[in-house]
Amino acid sequence: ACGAQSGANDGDTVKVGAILSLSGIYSTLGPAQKNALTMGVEALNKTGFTVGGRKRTLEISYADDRSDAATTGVTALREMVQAQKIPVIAYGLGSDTYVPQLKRQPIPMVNILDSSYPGILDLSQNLFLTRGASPTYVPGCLHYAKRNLGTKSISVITAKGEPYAEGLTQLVAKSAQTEGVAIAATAEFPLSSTDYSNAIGAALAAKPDAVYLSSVTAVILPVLKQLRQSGYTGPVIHSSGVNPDQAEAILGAQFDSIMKDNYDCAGTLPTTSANPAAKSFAEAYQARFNEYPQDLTMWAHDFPFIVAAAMTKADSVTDPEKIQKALSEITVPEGTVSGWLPGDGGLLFTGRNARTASEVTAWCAGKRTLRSAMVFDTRDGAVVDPVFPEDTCA
Amino acid sequence: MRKHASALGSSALLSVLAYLALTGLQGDQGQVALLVVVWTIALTGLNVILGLGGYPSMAHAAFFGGGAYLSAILLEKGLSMTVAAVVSVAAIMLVGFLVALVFSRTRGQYFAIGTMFFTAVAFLVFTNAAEFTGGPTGRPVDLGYSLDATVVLLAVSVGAGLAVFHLISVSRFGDRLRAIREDEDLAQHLGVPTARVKLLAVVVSAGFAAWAGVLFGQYNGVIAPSQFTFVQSFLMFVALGLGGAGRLLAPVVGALVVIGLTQLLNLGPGVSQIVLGVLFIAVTLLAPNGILGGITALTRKVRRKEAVA
Amino acid sequence: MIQVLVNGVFLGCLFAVVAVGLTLVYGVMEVPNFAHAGVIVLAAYATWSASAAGLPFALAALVGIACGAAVSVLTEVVAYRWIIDNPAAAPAVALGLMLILQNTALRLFGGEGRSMDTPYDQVLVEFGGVSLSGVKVALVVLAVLALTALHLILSRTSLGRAMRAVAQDRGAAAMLGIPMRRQYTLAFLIAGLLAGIAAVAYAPTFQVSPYMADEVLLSAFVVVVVGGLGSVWGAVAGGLVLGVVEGLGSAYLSSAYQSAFGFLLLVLILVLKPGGLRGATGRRVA
Amino acid sequence: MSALLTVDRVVKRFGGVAAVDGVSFTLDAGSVLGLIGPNGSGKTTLLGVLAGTHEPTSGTVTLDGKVASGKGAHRAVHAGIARTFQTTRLFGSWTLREGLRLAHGERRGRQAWSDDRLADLLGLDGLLDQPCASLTSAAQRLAMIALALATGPRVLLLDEPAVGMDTAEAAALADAVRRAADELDVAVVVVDHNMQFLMPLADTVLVMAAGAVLAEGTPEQIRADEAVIASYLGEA
Amino acid sequence: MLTVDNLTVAFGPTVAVRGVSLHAEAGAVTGVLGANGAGKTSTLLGIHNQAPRRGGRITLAGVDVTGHDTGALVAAGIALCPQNRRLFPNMSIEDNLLLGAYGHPRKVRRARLARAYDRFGWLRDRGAEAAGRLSGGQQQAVAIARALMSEPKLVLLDEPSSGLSPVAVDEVAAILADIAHDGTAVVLVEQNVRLVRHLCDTAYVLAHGKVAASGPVTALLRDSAVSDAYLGTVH
Ligand SMILES: Nc1ncnc2c1ncn2[C@@H]1O[C@H](COP(=O)(O)OP(=O)(O)OP(=O)(O)O)[C@@H](O)[C@H]1O
Ligand SMILES: Nc1ncnc2c1ncn2[C@@H]1O[C@H](COP(=O)(O)OP(=O)(O)OP(=O)(O)O)[C@@H](O)[C@H]1O
Ligand SMILES: CC(C)C[C@H](N)C(=O)O
Ligand SMILES: [Mg+2]
Ligand SMILES: [Mg+2]
Repeated sequence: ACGAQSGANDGDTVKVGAILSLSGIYSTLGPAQKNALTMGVEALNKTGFTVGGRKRTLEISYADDRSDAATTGVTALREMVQAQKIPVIAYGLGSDTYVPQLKRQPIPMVNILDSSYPGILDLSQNLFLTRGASPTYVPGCLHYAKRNLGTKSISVITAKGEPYAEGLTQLVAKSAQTEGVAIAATAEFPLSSTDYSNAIGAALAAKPDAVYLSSVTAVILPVLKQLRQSGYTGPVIHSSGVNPDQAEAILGAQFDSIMKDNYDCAGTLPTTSANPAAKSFAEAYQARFNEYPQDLTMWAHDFPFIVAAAMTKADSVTDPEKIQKALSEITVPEGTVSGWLPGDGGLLFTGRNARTASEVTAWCAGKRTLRSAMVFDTRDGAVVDPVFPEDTCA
Repeated sequence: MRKHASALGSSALLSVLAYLALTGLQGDQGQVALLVVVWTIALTGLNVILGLGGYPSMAHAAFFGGGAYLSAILLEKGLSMTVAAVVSVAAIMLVGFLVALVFSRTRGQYFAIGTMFFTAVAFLVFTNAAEFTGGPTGRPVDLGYSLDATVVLLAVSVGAGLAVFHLISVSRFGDRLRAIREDEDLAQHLGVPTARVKLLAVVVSAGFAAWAGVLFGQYNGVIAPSQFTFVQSFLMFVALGLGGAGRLLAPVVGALVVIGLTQLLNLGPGVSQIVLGVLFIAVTLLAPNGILGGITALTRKVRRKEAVA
Repeated sequence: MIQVLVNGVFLGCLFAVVAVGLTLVYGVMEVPNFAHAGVIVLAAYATWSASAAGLPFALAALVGIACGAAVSVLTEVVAYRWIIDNPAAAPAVALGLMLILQNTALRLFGGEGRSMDTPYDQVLVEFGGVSLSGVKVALVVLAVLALTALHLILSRTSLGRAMRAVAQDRGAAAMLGIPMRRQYTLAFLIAGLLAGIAAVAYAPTFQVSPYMADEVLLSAFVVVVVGGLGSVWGAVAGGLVLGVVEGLGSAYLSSAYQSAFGFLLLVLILVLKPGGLRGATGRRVA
Repeated sequence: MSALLTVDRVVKRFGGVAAVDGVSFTLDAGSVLGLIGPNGSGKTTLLGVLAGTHEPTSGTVTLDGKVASGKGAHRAVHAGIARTFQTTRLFGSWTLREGLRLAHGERRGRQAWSDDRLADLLGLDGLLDQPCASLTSAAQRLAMIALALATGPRVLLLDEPAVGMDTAEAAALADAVRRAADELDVAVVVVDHNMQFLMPLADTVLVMAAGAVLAEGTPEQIRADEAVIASYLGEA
Repeated sequence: MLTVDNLTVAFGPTVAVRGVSLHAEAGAVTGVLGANGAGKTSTLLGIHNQAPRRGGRITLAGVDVTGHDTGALVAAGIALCPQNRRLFPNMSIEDNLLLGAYGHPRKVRRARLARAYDRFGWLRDRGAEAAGRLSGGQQQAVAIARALMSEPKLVLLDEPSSGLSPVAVDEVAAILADIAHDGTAVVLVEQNVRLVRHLCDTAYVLAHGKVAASGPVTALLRDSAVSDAYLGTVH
């Protein structure tokens, strides 16, 4: 049924897809990505891009996977591929569930979010990842905890069955060993639960110096709240990329006291970045959406530029195969803000993975903001070149 | 005789329609076609225990999911598709047997809630036994047959399922089930071995659901726990009721209405669901015996009026 | 061990409050009231909004409870009332209502969880080595008060007797001159108040979200069956048993399968007593 | 020839109370036993034990030398014991003919009257194709008997079949029951408080009081029994 | 006490009662007889506003109560003892009885309960038992007792003797005679002609939803045309 694609992108406007988690448990992620994509498209279309001698503008067709890629996401993918004949798609979660459909009808899919471990790139040749996966930033958590917080033992609480969470927990165990931090206890709670007292009880019973919460923002903040309610006041570390707006929305009026002594290791934030492009993007984003931009907004913002570069290189706006091949060949495009660490020959993707630097951020008590606590890169599971910026909270 | 002919004829016709829909529709519409077909097969099984027997089984989504997961796992383990399918369906029928055994002495809402909770537990297993099921985000399913063969199987199963239902319905087994629905104690005192009949009905319905699950997994290529929640059981139950439980074509009508509405209403998050809720209530209030029951009543009324005029 | 038991009791109280609302409505109308989840959700959001608008917590809680009662009564007036003579239609209507209520909340407040703040958020009650957060203590206290009051109403007053009568045989109750409509409305009113109390009591620990009541509702249905449909004391006893069983199971065996332990309990009870712990006592055949 | 039905020291307790407390009797094919006794004396419960509705606490019921008690109602029906209920019980939305088809299906090859003959003898002509719920209360009681007879019973247990019937209707019913006993060789146990109906019909009468047998004999003997008059029949 | 004027009751297409008029005096037992399906039950239900009334007027002690809902009728003093008892099987016998006096003050309810126990002594020990556990005849007795709990001005009894042993029928007859003596109007629907003869002064014979004959009981029962045609009495 596939064959040559026609009908979709023969005009001057090129349509590509984005399947995002606009609602459901990952809805702390999707809407921000959509915002950033919108900004990216606008920025790109100011000048446009040229393919086949014609000037083109980009348009994105959005779909909500309702945080349920296997059901809603796959349906959206089919609709885009089969009915709308879209040649390339940006997406967040659910890589493995898209694989059967990719086998039946291959198109390049660019992931702008999923850093879970083990990584998604082995699943299919059609997948690209625009960020450093969790192995590039989890070691920073332990390194920072040991060095700056004096943590000798840590308890880990995991959202069972949530792939990102389970990957994080494995990585924490590895890095803890590397750094010489003891795992005091590991506890799990089922993803659907609302009462975490068992997991919290088990984690605290081991009297750890710090607690690591494994999972995404919407899942771990309620745990954090119950953790504080049960009397724990020590440091809390995670890799969820929570921003102050979300903290306030999810934690309620006491968010500041709950977020005190919170540390987050993840991709670099545009707000704390030294990169001027990122900084001005952060300001524009904040001004426009009245919202604190997370790390993932930068990758979303850059997606339109990546697509444009690939289409230009492929000299096609319709052929998925050519576009996919071109993706592996493009260098870091002009106008992007993520601060990519280019590979050999300045290529954006090395092994279909584009890399960025990582960062530990800390909550500024009473300030409703985050500060950069450590910027670093990782090699072979260990932190390299850590930089400790001055404390901007004070 | 004429009754058999029309029932079997319409079953065959529906197979053809199913084939045309599955091959002709793409994307969102294709997904609707797939789900309607799969639900029709599953609901035909539910129509045995619920429609004929009056037992509100809420275990259907669990059987459905069980068939899908089990066949996917067996296929991955290297079994041939045919073997994987047969073993899965048989195993789920066995599970159905056990479920029926446990709840065989409960009635009405007790049975409903018991089986509903069974589905909730099945969901926990689908979610938590991640090494087999892929966990909460689901797992891909390899194609056992070709896609074309799967489509043919789906289409054939629709008609064959309905034909089987028709034969059950006119058999003594059907009579016994209907008697149980009307008054189980009385049925027992007229010699109906109610426990055995119910057991058989649950097993048959589980078989249908499991087979539907196998085909769904094959065609969809991915399965996830969210597709097999107790709310799905509940939706299936409602679909059959909206169609007109106990009637041959209730599964088709119910699947069309519920799937059609849930998939095609696209009014933004929340709003579609609200409209869906309103529609459920409206249909229930307007046609208390289901849409088919309502149509029957309506045509009878019209005929009577014509006769008078 | 004791800590786990105490947690189980907390869960049990929550289940009981929700289950009693279900059993009451079931008793009177034979409706498996899935919409109860929606009522809890809206009550919780009402409290949250009132609180966000600056009302002191106690007042906000009252607003929430009142909202629960109002929504519950509304479901009876606009929907359930019309299917009184057709209990088979109840599940479809219940599902419809649940979709409407939950998604109204989704529409109005979005899908992310919200946090409810209380004055006793940071309170930690400790006795004999067991510690329980203030919010949980508050829930237990509220549950005990509400259920005791309800018990007194149902068992000691003619109103309660009439409600039970309507529950058993509407026609016969009507013949005795018991006003039906009022009993239905009353049952939904009480159920709504209980839903409101449940919402206010547990939202501070958990999150306020459109799906906050799904799992609790499922457990509450199990409680209703364990305790015997239509039996208030059964629901209380069943709630506590279920809470403790699930609490123990999830603490010592597997937290992921928490509700599965409830299922085992359910299976056990239904196999031994198909009518529940306190099932119908009348004859089936006479 | 040994009796068709033998009831041997049957006891049925509910909680602590013995509703049936050691009842024994035998019954031959083709004969009609009248079972009477004050309200609450255990008649319905006894029928329930015979029909497999209740499991006896102790004692046995044998049919043709085979133990028939304690195996559940459907096994009793398959063995040839059918009952009716004190309060009417029918498949309300079914027609009587549909009900009869079901019952015939469970007959296990024993002989029974055809639908038309049943309707004719029980005075249900013309009602076979009406929904049972729309029948008058007397017709419903008769329909219940028709269903029981359609299972081809060898023992038929009737619980107050003549309730709500006037004298003529009751007499017609008695006639039909008699024919069943004579033509089909069915043994009948009939409970009723209507003496005008019961006494002419019964070959023997068994009187229960407080779960036990108070007296047994021909209708004439029972009518004259002082104890029965005092506790049950009254002065009339 | 009660005057029914031209009452018509229909269930959809089935017209069960076609213009029945009858009158019941305080202090007397008024019989209503008729073959099965004659419309006796429907008449009582029509009076009690429990069946769809198509026409007619109902007056209680001179007050027009046509169309009043059952609650109001009960409050006005009409009690019904329905065919088939309609007890609440899972509630205690005591609760069943107390419900008969719904709407009366607590003290009154308790006093009436004591009275019911006086009438049916064997009930007293079993008050806490579930009503559904009683035998059929015992339940009938409870149903009668429940109807009397409100000490009604008018009580409608639908075949109260059904399922009662002959001795128990005599007891009930004595009770009915008693309350009639105390000034209650009793309407008695019966198949048991003996009971009617014993208790009633006047009676109505219904056939096909209409009053086929009425008058003093002795005269009615003596008239063999009436008896044969409508009451199926065998002489
Ligand atoms: N399921 C039960 N649970 C408890 N007690 C019961 C049950 N069934 C019957 N009984 C009791 O057993 C006794 C006998 O009841 P049964 O119905 O057999 O009497 P009966 O002789 O048929 O009376 P009637 O003439 O009034 O129908 C009664 O006291 C009754 O309360
Ligand atoms: N709810 C109903 N729906 C339809 N028809 C009914 C209903 N109730 C009664 N009927 C019909 O109305 C007619 C009169 O019935 P009713 O019960 O009043 O008679 P009855 O004199 O009380 O008879 P019985 O002696 O059997 O109690 C009958 O033909 C009956 O079938
Ligand atoms: C209203 C009813 C549901 C009350 C319940 N039957 C009880 O146990 O008191
Ligand atoms: Mg009896
Ligand atoms: Mg009547």
